Amino acid sequence: MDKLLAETLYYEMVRGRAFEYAAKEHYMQGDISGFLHLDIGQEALSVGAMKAFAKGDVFSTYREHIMALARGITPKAVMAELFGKEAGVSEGKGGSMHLFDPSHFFYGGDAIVGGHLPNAVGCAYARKFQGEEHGVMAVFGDGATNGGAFFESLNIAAAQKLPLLFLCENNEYAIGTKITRVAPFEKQAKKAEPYMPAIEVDGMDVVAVYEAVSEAQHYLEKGHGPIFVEAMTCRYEGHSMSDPNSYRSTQEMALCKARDPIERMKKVLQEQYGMDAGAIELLETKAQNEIDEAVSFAAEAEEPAPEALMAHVFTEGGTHALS
Amino acid sequence: MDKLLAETLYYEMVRGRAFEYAAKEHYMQGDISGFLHLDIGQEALSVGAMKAFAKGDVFSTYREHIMALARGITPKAVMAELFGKEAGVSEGKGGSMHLFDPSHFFYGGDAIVGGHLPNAVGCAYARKFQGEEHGVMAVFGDGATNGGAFFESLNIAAAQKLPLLFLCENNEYAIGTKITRVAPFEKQAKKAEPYMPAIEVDGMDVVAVYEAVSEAQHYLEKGHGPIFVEAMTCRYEGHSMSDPNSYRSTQEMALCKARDPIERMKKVLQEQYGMDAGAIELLETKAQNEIDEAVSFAAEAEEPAPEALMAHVFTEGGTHALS
Amino acid sequence: MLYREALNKALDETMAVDDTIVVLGEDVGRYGGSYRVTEGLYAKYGEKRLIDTPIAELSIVGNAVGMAIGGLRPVAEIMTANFALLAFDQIINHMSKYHYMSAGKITLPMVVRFPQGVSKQLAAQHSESYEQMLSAVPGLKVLAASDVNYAYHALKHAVMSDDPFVFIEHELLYNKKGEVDLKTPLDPFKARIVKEGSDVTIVSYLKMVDDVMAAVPKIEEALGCSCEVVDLCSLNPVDYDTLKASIEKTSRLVMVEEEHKTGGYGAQIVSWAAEKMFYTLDAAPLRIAGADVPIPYNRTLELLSIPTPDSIAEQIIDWGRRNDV
Amino acid sequence: MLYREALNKALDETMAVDDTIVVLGEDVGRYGGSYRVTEGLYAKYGEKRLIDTPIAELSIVGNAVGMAIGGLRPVAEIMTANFALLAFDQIINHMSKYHYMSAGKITLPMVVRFPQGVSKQLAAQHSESYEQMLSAVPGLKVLAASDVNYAYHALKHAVMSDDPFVFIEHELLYNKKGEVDLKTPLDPFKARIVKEGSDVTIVSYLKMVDDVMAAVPKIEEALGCSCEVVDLCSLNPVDYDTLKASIEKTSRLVMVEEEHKTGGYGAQIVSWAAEKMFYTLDAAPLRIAGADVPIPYNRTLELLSIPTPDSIAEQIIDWGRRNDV
Ligand SMILES: Cc1ncc(C[n+]2csc(CCOP(=O)(O)OP(=O)(O)O)c2C)c(N)n1
Ligand SMILES: Cc1ncc(C[n+]2csc(CCOP(=O)(O)OP(=O)(O)O)c2C)c(N)n1
Ligand SMILES: [Mg+2]
Ligand SMILES: [Mg+2]
Repeated sequence: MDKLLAETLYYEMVRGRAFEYAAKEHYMQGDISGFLHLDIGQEALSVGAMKAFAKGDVFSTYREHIMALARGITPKAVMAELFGKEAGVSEGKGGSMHLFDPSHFFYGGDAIVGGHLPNAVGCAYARKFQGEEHGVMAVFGDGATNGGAFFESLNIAAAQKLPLLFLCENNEYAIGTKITRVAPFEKQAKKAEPYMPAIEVDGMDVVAVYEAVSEAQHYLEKGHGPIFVEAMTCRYEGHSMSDPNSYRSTQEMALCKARDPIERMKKVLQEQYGMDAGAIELLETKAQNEIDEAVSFAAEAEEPAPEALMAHVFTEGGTHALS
Repeated sequence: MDKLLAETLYYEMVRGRAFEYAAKEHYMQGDISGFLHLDIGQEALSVGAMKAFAKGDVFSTYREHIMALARGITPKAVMAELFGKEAGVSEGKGGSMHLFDPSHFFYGGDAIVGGHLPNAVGCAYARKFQGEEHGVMAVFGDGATNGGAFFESLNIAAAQKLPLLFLCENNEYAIGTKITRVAPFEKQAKKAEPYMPAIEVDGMDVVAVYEAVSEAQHYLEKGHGPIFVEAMTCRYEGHSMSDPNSYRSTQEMALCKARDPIERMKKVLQEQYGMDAGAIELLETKAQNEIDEAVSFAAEAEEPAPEALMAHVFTEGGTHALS
Repeated sequence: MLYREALNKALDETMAVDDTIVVLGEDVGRYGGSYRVTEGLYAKYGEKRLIDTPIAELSIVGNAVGMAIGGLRPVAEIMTANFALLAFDQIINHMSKYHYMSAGKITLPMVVRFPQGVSKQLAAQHSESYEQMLSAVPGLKVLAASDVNYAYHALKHAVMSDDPFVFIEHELLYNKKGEVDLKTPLDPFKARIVKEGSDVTIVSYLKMVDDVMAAVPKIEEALGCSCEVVDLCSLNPVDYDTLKASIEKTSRLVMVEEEHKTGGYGAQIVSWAAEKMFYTLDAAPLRIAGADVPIPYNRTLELLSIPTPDSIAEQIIDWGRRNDV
Repeated sequence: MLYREALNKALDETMAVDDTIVVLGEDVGRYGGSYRVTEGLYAKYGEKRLIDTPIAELSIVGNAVGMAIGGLRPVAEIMTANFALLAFDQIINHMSKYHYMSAGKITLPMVVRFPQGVSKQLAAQHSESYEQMLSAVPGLKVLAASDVNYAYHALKHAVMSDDPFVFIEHELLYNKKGEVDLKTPLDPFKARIVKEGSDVTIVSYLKMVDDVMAAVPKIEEALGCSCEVVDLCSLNPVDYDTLKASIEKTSRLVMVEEEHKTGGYGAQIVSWAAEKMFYTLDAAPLRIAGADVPIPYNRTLELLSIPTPDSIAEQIIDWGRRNDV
């Protein structure tokens, strides 16, 4: 990995975490409402995967802020969305759980656990149909791997040999329920065994995630069909702002934080790429500034006009002329 | 296997087939309507499984006449149901696809492909809860193994170690669609691999089916959790009476019929149990007579009264007194 | 031409000119569709565009949503309305909402088609109607094809539109005969005056339109009145203008539908009329609908559970006598 | 006592006396339920009776159906109404029909509970209401708990009944305070007169009851009239007797609901009144309901999408002025 990329990965993680802390703060201040799911602790996964899969389409969940940023959507557009403003990426209509931007091949932002997986399958079908080789990535949690939509998707993607990367963010919990209490084993890649190859990766190591997802994308490009990547990770906060996170012990949390992806990558930058503390701090400051600007932007941005209520139920006109 | 059991298996298969031919005839005559799914060709599976699993609960599909009979529901009650009569096992309200009789631990008769599987899981939970050891069997086709309900059931049954036997009747087709066109492999037991052990059996051999299901039930009784049995079989008729069956070649049908389960068991009776042609014919005649009587009974039975329309939407009273 | 042939023609003609249109569903390809609506299309357009799916309705609709996101124009077939329940999450939480939630960034040019209703003794799990549920979902356009010409034009419109459509057919209409008028354009959102009349407006849709028409001579004779029969065609949006004009003429409204009466679709029409046309109505409106029971298998009971030409005539005549029609 | 505590108490008391009652759902056990309705029950009844399920709503309801077949009395919790769509096949094709299809041989003593409605900025996939869909399904009894006392008694009834119930809660009611009257028995199928009045009958249910009550003083002052406020409580079956008596007294009907207006539940009530009480009504009925849009995230838009005390008052006053109330 070249230095620029390594720096970028670090930068995106730091910026992502800064974004999340800012969102948390402004949620507590009442500027943001609804369900806010923070990705703190999972930055390596979100950033590594998005950067590696830059060319393909991505379908994700409600815990998608950092992915949207790593995808190239501006912090301003994302923060403004959380603030419910017109300048938000979904014009204030979607909020935190529904960030969409087809110009960045980023499709949500789905708040139905597993609900976006059949959509990703369909999009992969479209890409294969179009001869587009980069394929599609679907990101989902361990909790999603128990639902019908997930299994149907594995089966269909395999039967039709679709270019689809299943990326399981296994943080071991679905809200307060530990995965091993509701599934017969810990690693959910096992569920994909009958259908496709799987790669297991440490989700707290951004370089490893980047490499695993890159490898998986090459596999897709070869036309062999779908592939599964499972990354073990850990969220530092409660499930959403309304979850007290009381089901995990202090010890469990400490173990988890000892694997911190940002600290780890910082070390890599220092030890492997010879960056000094000053250079790293510069990156951190830049990231924080970007987020501060995003917050100011979001705070000052306009509310949508009341007429926005009735807009976008349907397309204008709605009818496609046949050539 | 003792001779009595072997004879019983043969008898049930012959009686089952006779039932199906009678149903077909009376469908063509207009006495039976709706969707009629015949089980001809698959008798070994239906009979072998039901006889082996006599003590447990069974959840099945719309192709369940022979199972209902092998379970002990009378041909009269089943035929009357097909004729839509009040004396039918579901009083004419369910029809061919909805045979229910809790007194025989037989619960349908479900016409939503895969829809009964979560029900079977729930019932297995109840049995485990009650300390009832015989467990539950869910019967389903190859087509059902692509649906979310099936996968969720595998996962839950395994996570909760439920006494549930998944019996897949793989006749290779879901209406006109060959299983290998919509799933990535031919044997669907592969889908259960991450969750539970599987037994593969020749579904055209009633003795083998009986033994496999018996073995599976012993496994359940030991409390190890669920088990999967897959039986390759073949239906001789179209999917239902409205399916012309044009997607299978004459050659494919001939190969299939060469494995006829009844002919095969007849040979076993003759060669292994020393039964002569006369004794076998006696069984056959008895079976046919039973069916003829069932048809006469059904034909003469009463239509439900018009008041039946509004009955059974809810229970009478509907409230359970707390002790 | 038969109704199913008109649907087939609509698919064929649109697929011929736009090769991003794909059809997916159970047995829609090689088999030609369980009601033969897609017959011949597999041979013509191949398996890339006529996609035989596994029995996984959630995925059928969910994949169609994803195909539309990816730039295709999918037409998804669900074999029977009851099975569409398995796809309600995708229809309601995804198909109907992505355009709005994304403030128009995601567009879903797609159609979900299915037959519904009471056919003949298919029993409770194969006989239902879900227009009341689906017409209540903002973001979906819901059409119900009662006749051959409408089926052709409306399906073509739905396939060519950039909005998500639910296109409802009826199991007993597939072999209905009729003409397709290729020359006269048809607005699929406009209600159809099936028969003009001056004294009673009878509103209906889908298969019940024929049953109403079969009942009308008897009604007109018994009450000495003239009935106007309106086929809604589009269940959402509703062509209230046509309804209004008709009720202004007749001052009387009867709504006939096959669904269970409680919570059935017709309640929306009658409640609209009560709210907006109250002072125009000369008589209490009448709603004729199915019984509030799961559909029984037995034929006699089955026919008792839904309106028939006879029961429609009987109820309207009785109502007419009680209300000075 | 809080609304959620009343629900908890109902579960606790029934579970204490009948050990075939089990509760299943996502996070209902160790976690105590995402709205804390099942708090404390896991410690008391253990993991056999408080079952934490995977995120698989189809199975949650489907398993409950099977448990009921197997002799248990399951109470299934769905975390939010929108996710119930994933279980519509089990609710509608199975739970509502097995008793009928088996001619009474299968009995399903079970409850499916969930919160619904617009809370605060949860956006389109977490803010919907499905009573209109579920009340239209024969074979289900559908209750909607608007207050603490009703919540307690009605849930107890549902758990103890041998019929399948859908029990609807509202996200904004969980912390509502109220008294539980343990001495007075309560018929869960009887509508509740929340406030007596003589000039206008305002019918509502669930959270809108409170919003209507908040609007009433303003309405009464502006129109100089007296409003009777009726909480339906049971959405299917409906207590038409109580409605009839009230409308006979007031001659005027307003229906208020949170759902999207098109196809919303209230259409059933208004259309019933139009059909059965037409000659008693002195004015066109009024239906106040949500906008026909997916629920937007932005708070201002969100509040524009549903009735609020202010908009209810405004619409009723405007209607009253136009209709000589
Ligand atoms: C179908 C559905 N059921 C339930 C929920 C409520 N819910 C939201 S997130 C969540 C947990 C998901 O866990 P997981 O998939 O592991 O993702 P994570 O939150 O850990 O990233 C649940 C139960 C939902 N949004 N959708
Ligand atoms: C959910 C659902 N989708 C579609 C159907 C229509 N359908 C009935 S049977 C069938 C094929 C089932 O095939 P399989 O499971 O292999 O069983 P078989 O008929 O071969 O015994 C289909 C598609 C249905 N009944 N339910
Ligand atoms: Mg998780
Ligand atoms: Mg099959």
